[in-house]
Amino acid sequence: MRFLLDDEHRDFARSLDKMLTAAGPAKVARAWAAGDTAPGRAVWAKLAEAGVLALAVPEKHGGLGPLPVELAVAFEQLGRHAVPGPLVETVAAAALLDHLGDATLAADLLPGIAAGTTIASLRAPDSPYALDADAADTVLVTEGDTEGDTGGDTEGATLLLAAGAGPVQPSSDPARRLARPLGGTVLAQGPEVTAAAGHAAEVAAFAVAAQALGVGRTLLLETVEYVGGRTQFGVAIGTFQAVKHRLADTLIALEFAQPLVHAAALALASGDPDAGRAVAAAKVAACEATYTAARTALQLHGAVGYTDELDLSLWIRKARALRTAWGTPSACRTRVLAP
Amino acid sequence: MRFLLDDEHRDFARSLDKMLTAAGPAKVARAWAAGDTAPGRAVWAKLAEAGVLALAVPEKHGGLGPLPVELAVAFEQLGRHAVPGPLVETVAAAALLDHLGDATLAADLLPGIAAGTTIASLRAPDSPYALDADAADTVLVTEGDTEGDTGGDTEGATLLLAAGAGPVQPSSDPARRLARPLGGTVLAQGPEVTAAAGHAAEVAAFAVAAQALGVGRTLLLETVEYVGGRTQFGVAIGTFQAVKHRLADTLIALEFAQPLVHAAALALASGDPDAGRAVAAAKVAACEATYTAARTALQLHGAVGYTDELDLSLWIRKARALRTAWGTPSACRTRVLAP
Amino acid sequence: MDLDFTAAEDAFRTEARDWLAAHVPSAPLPSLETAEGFAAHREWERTLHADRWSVVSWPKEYGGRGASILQWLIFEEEYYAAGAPGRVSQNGINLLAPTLFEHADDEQRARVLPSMASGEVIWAQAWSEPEAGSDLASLRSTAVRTEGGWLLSGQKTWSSRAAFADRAFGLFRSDPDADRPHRGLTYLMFPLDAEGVTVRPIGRLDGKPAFAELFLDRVFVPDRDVIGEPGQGWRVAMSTAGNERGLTLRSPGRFTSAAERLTELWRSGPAADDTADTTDTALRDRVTDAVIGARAYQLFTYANASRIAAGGSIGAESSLNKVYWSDLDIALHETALDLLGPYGELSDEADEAPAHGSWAEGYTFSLAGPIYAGTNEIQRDIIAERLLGLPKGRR
Amino acid sequence: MDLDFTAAEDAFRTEARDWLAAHVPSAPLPSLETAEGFAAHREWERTLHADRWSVVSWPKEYGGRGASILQWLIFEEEYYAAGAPGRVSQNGINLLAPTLFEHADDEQRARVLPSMASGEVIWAQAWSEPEAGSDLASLRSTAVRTEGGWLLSGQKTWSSRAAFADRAFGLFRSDPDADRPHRGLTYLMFPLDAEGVTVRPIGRLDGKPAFAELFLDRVFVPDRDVIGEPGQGWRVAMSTAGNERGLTLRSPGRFTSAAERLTELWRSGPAADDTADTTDTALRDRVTDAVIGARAYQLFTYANASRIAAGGSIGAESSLNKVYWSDLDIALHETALDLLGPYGELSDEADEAPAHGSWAEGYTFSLAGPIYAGTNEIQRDIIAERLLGLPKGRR
Repeated sequence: MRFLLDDEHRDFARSLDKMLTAAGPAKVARAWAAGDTAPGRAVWAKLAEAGVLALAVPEKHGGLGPLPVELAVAFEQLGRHAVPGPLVETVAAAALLDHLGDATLAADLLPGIAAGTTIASLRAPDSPYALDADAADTVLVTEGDTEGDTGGDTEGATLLLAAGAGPVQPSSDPARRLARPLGGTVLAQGPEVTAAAGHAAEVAAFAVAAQALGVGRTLLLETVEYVGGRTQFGVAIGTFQAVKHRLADTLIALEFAQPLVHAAALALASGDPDAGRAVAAAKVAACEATYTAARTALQLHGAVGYTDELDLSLWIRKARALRTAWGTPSACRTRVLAP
Repeated sequence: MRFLLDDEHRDFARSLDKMLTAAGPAKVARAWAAGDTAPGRAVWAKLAEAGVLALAVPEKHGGLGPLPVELAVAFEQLGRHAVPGPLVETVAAAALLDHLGDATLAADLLPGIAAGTTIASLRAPDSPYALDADAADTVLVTEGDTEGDTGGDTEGATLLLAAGAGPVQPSSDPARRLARPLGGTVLAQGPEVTAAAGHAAEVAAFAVAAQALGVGRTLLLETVEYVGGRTQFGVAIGTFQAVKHRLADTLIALEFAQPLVHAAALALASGDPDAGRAVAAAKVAACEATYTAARTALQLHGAVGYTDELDLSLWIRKARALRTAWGTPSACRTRVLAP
Repeated sequence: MDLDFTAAEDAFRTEARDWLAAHVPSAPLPSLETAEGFAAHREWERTLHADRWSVVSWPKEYGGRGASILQWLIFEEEYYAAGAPGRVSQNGINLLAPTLFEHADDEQRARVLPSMASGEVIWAQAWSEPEAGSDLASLRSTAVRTEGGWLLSGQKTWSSRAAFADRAFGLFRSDPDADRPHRGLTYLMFPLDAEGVTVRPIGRLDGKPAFAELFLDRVFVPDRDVIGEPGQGWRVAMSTAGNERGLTLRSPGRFTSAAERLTELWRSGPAADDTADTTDTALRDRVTDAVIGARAYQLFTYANASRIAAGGSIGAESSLNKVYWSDLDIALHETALDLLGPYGELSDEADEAPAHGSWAEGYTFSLAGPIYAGTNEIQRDIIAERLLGLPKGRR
Repeated sequence: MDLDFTAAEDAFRTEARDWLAAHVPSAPLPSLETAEGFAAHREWERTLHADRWSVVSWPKEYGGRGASILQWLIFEEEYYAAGAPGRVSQNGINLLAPTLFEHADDEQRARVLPSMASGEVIWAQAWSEPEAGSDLASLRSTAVRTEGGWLLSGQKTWSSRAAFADRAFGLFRSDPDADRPHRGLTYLMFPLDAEGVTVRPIGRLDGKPAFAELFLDRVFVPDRDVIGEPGQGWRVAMSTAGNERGLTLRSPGRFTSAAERLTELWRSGPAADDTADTTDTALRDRVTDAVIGARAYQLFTYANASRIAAGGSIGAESSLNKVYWSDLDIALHETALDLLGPYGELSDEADEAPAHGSWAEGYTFSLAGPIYAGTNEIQRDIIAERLLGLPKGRR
């Protein structure tokens, strides 16, 4: 056993970090929020170049994957830099198409996803909305029995290609644009769609967990830096024990969520039938830790943290949205102890 | 509206406080725990003299009550001083007999309760044990439908006088001695027993809430005193912000539970049909606040708080036991929002 | 000891309820943190004022009803239960007016209070400065003596409502040589449209300009707009600070009404195409705790009101209130968002946001609670030191 | 990156599991905090030792198996899963032995370690003093030079296991004139039955004498029982302190096994005459959080073990462990007591206590977690200052 990231993983993380830092992610996210997706698409292209989007696509369709550990590394960086766009959904769509086993469909859509030329969105089973459906090139929807754990005696689910999206419903995270997919043509139907949808939901929840961890890391780092500089009553507020302990608790929560995310990656990589449980545990731990980090960041920044002018607000608001995306805390906890 | 204790209430509290302080309550509780109930019975007699036991008994049976506000005042003092014995159960038994309306039974048992010559116990509907059943003169048990809210089409419950008690099962609070009531003769049967048992359980839960608040107050006061004197790293540990904030949170929890207990008293006094809800809210708030106070007291006293030599351990351990006695937090919360 | 209202109080409640039923707009007004919503809310203040409901606890001569504390609590309960609009005048009514009643002279009261009651003049507070958040004593903005008044210079920030308000009030350093930092401050009122004032709106978390930075460059304020004695501003302001933390800013009606709406949400589910999962007792317990918490806050306030009516007063106890309601408010709204499931992510501006976005906007609003009016960290220090008597430390 | 065990590790696991299945007593031993239980647990140590299971990670020459960290973790997982008895030797094995391996000479190791491994000598720790709890640098007990050794005087307290143990180890002030309080301390081992030693057992919350006060009056200790250099005791002890907080004292197997028993309790209900309320999702969520927490702790430890195996080391990170496992342990046992309903009130000595009182005793034990080995308040200070780099303050 060597339950540590390898050197190549760390190099990959560093190169993504460098690339995304250079891209000025806060500006990209603000543009995306305002409906200007061009800077976001440029980042998307760079991510594709770095191989991020190929990680969920098998080699025979132009990808490198599926490589869940590498996905965890990448999505943590995407969270650290608050990169906008339906990244989770695109990766989940790829997982769905790969798992479905319909060669024509896969050949149609997967190469574009791997190359970064197809931005996809996918509606989560528990939501009426598909993330950034207005900006996506391909919007997929599953309907019917999408839970994936009801056994064989079912008609199964239907996979649809949406004809478009309804008006954008702004999220409390401005860089997330929600919309109802419209109409659609049937792409596939049957129990295999149920299974593929279930697998896609697991991959999505897993990617959200990794992304959330990255969001939490940035929130913690920025807050530690802030309290070291901000003075009140003549001293840096970082010397107050109440401030220290709150930040210590935030670090603890993130540090112990991290290995759950890595273990979920390994479970997905090995096709472990209990992967869903591992993903659910990682999702709830990572998202709760990150929400704690957001509350801490907000409280310790004080009023300045409560403004949208501070770029940190992008991370604060994303923490809340990710907490419920692709599995509420309650749904995840239910999954962990499900028989 | 004057939602404040009257001067007479405060005088009553002060005189009980004085009397119980003089009785050396920790010694009494330790003797009770060791099976020596004589000092406890002596305190019981003094409480009767002060009118405490008459508060639950109507005038026609030698009592002064029922007077729930005065009961709240008295039980808060009983908790402050960790007085041992089935005080809650005796008051609940009185409420049951009063509510039942069986004149013979009431005339048989209530005058002795009011006078302090009859120590009673009563088994809670959700427990196999009756508190201090081995030390009680009269042990009552209800069986069958004791929930009190199932409407009229029921055979109702049975009220039994137990023939004795099984071997004492020590509680984690050593001053509480639990035992299964043995056998018994039927005293009454029918829907009116159901109603009386339901009322008794409300009164018991209410008395526990008031008692818990008193336990919590002592825990907080003793801990504040301790951290003001104990030094580490060259300063009183009460100057550490982490210590201050934990104690501040404890005070907040107790201060906001207090008016819920008083409101529950008023609801019981006026025969409000929603009294059960008010009692449940008070019980959960008071008991959770007090359990928080116990955890705080233990942590801030450090190792010395973890010893049974320190009298404070009597309060620390009682806080845990009261939390589940006569209604777990979960049961109370269910009751608050029940249709 | 009782919780009984008098017949007169019941009648007052009925009158308030009936008036509100007849006048509260059937569709919610636009957010008061927008230009359009600000104007609509100002108009609502005028409507309230026309029937003497804008400042019920004030003396009749200033537009009030001379209501007792208990009547004020009753009015607030009815106000929130009716789903009436937020109060755009609240900075003036809750923060400035109590100071005027305690420290101003008759001329000032007669001049300032009526237009505040009618909504004609909306007030913004100007407490904080970039380097002085919770540590108000370190204020740097100055008031320099000039003929017939003072010249104000410096920068204020987190000035709530200032993006659209008419006037503001705050503390300025009038004696830079005072021996201690909280001496030598003067409490002044000033117009936001005066020469030398620049207002830069600041967006809060959801982008709405709920507050502003004020840049002041030798802004003239006449002597008549000083409240209390020059140099005594700290003492004058403290009565206002207590008010902000304590009774008036967060009336219990706000939370009991929100807890009732939360219970309703839990029973009915978030949207027409969804159903509530009332078998989730974990969520149910959080709803219950909000209900219990709101009731506890209401009862605690009744007890305080009784204490005041009996001649007592509320001091550092207001810090208990502040921490309690701000934590309760967040828990309550977090629970609501969790009950809303995927709809809980929607911004309050989304067409499909449940309850016209009120849970989303209420959540954003609640997050500021533990920060403003003295952070909850400061409040816990105050509770520990002043109520529990723990020794002061360097924190 | 992987979570795979080698065939050799799997074989080691199987061997441990089989041995435990054959040897773990079918009925639990009496509490090790009683005289009877102490003797029974000492006997169990002898049984473990006979087949080299008492100190698997030690070199073979001292009675171990030279097991890797990962093998040790595997053994611990199997040990707790088998419901094997608590380790009465743990103070010696976890706290003293690592210090001996790092700082003692060969003679000391050869003399001390074998009898520790066999349970022949049970060790108590003697860190704290009445005025020095978390603030170890303020120790006052003295070691005064005498011919051929030292004379120990003073008072130690919270000495766990000392009521029944044979020997103890701790720090003593050998140079009262040292320039800083944590200098001038010496690390010594001493017998508890020596002349001049008085042991006064102290009952913990449940009354059991889990620790003792030690009164020392000129207790002679020969030079050979000094570990490391005289005056260097603080530095010598710190390696032990890290161990206590970190990897060894609370092995993940303890929590994964407890979480499994908790899940079983939740599924099956507390007693034969009762049934579990598996529809209470609030309780279910707490069970789930314990399961997730135990798994996270296990994985975090695997990562640390991998780091160490790769040549890294664990420093202030052990404070993360300490806070996490101690909070987890309390939450886990509180949940168990709540699942037990009315049976949750029973003392572990009650005949009718579920699971032979193990939940009740485990709860009492868990409450000490945030206090000993450096309170969690201190640990959070360490995390903030050493891991996050926040400025030191006066706290």
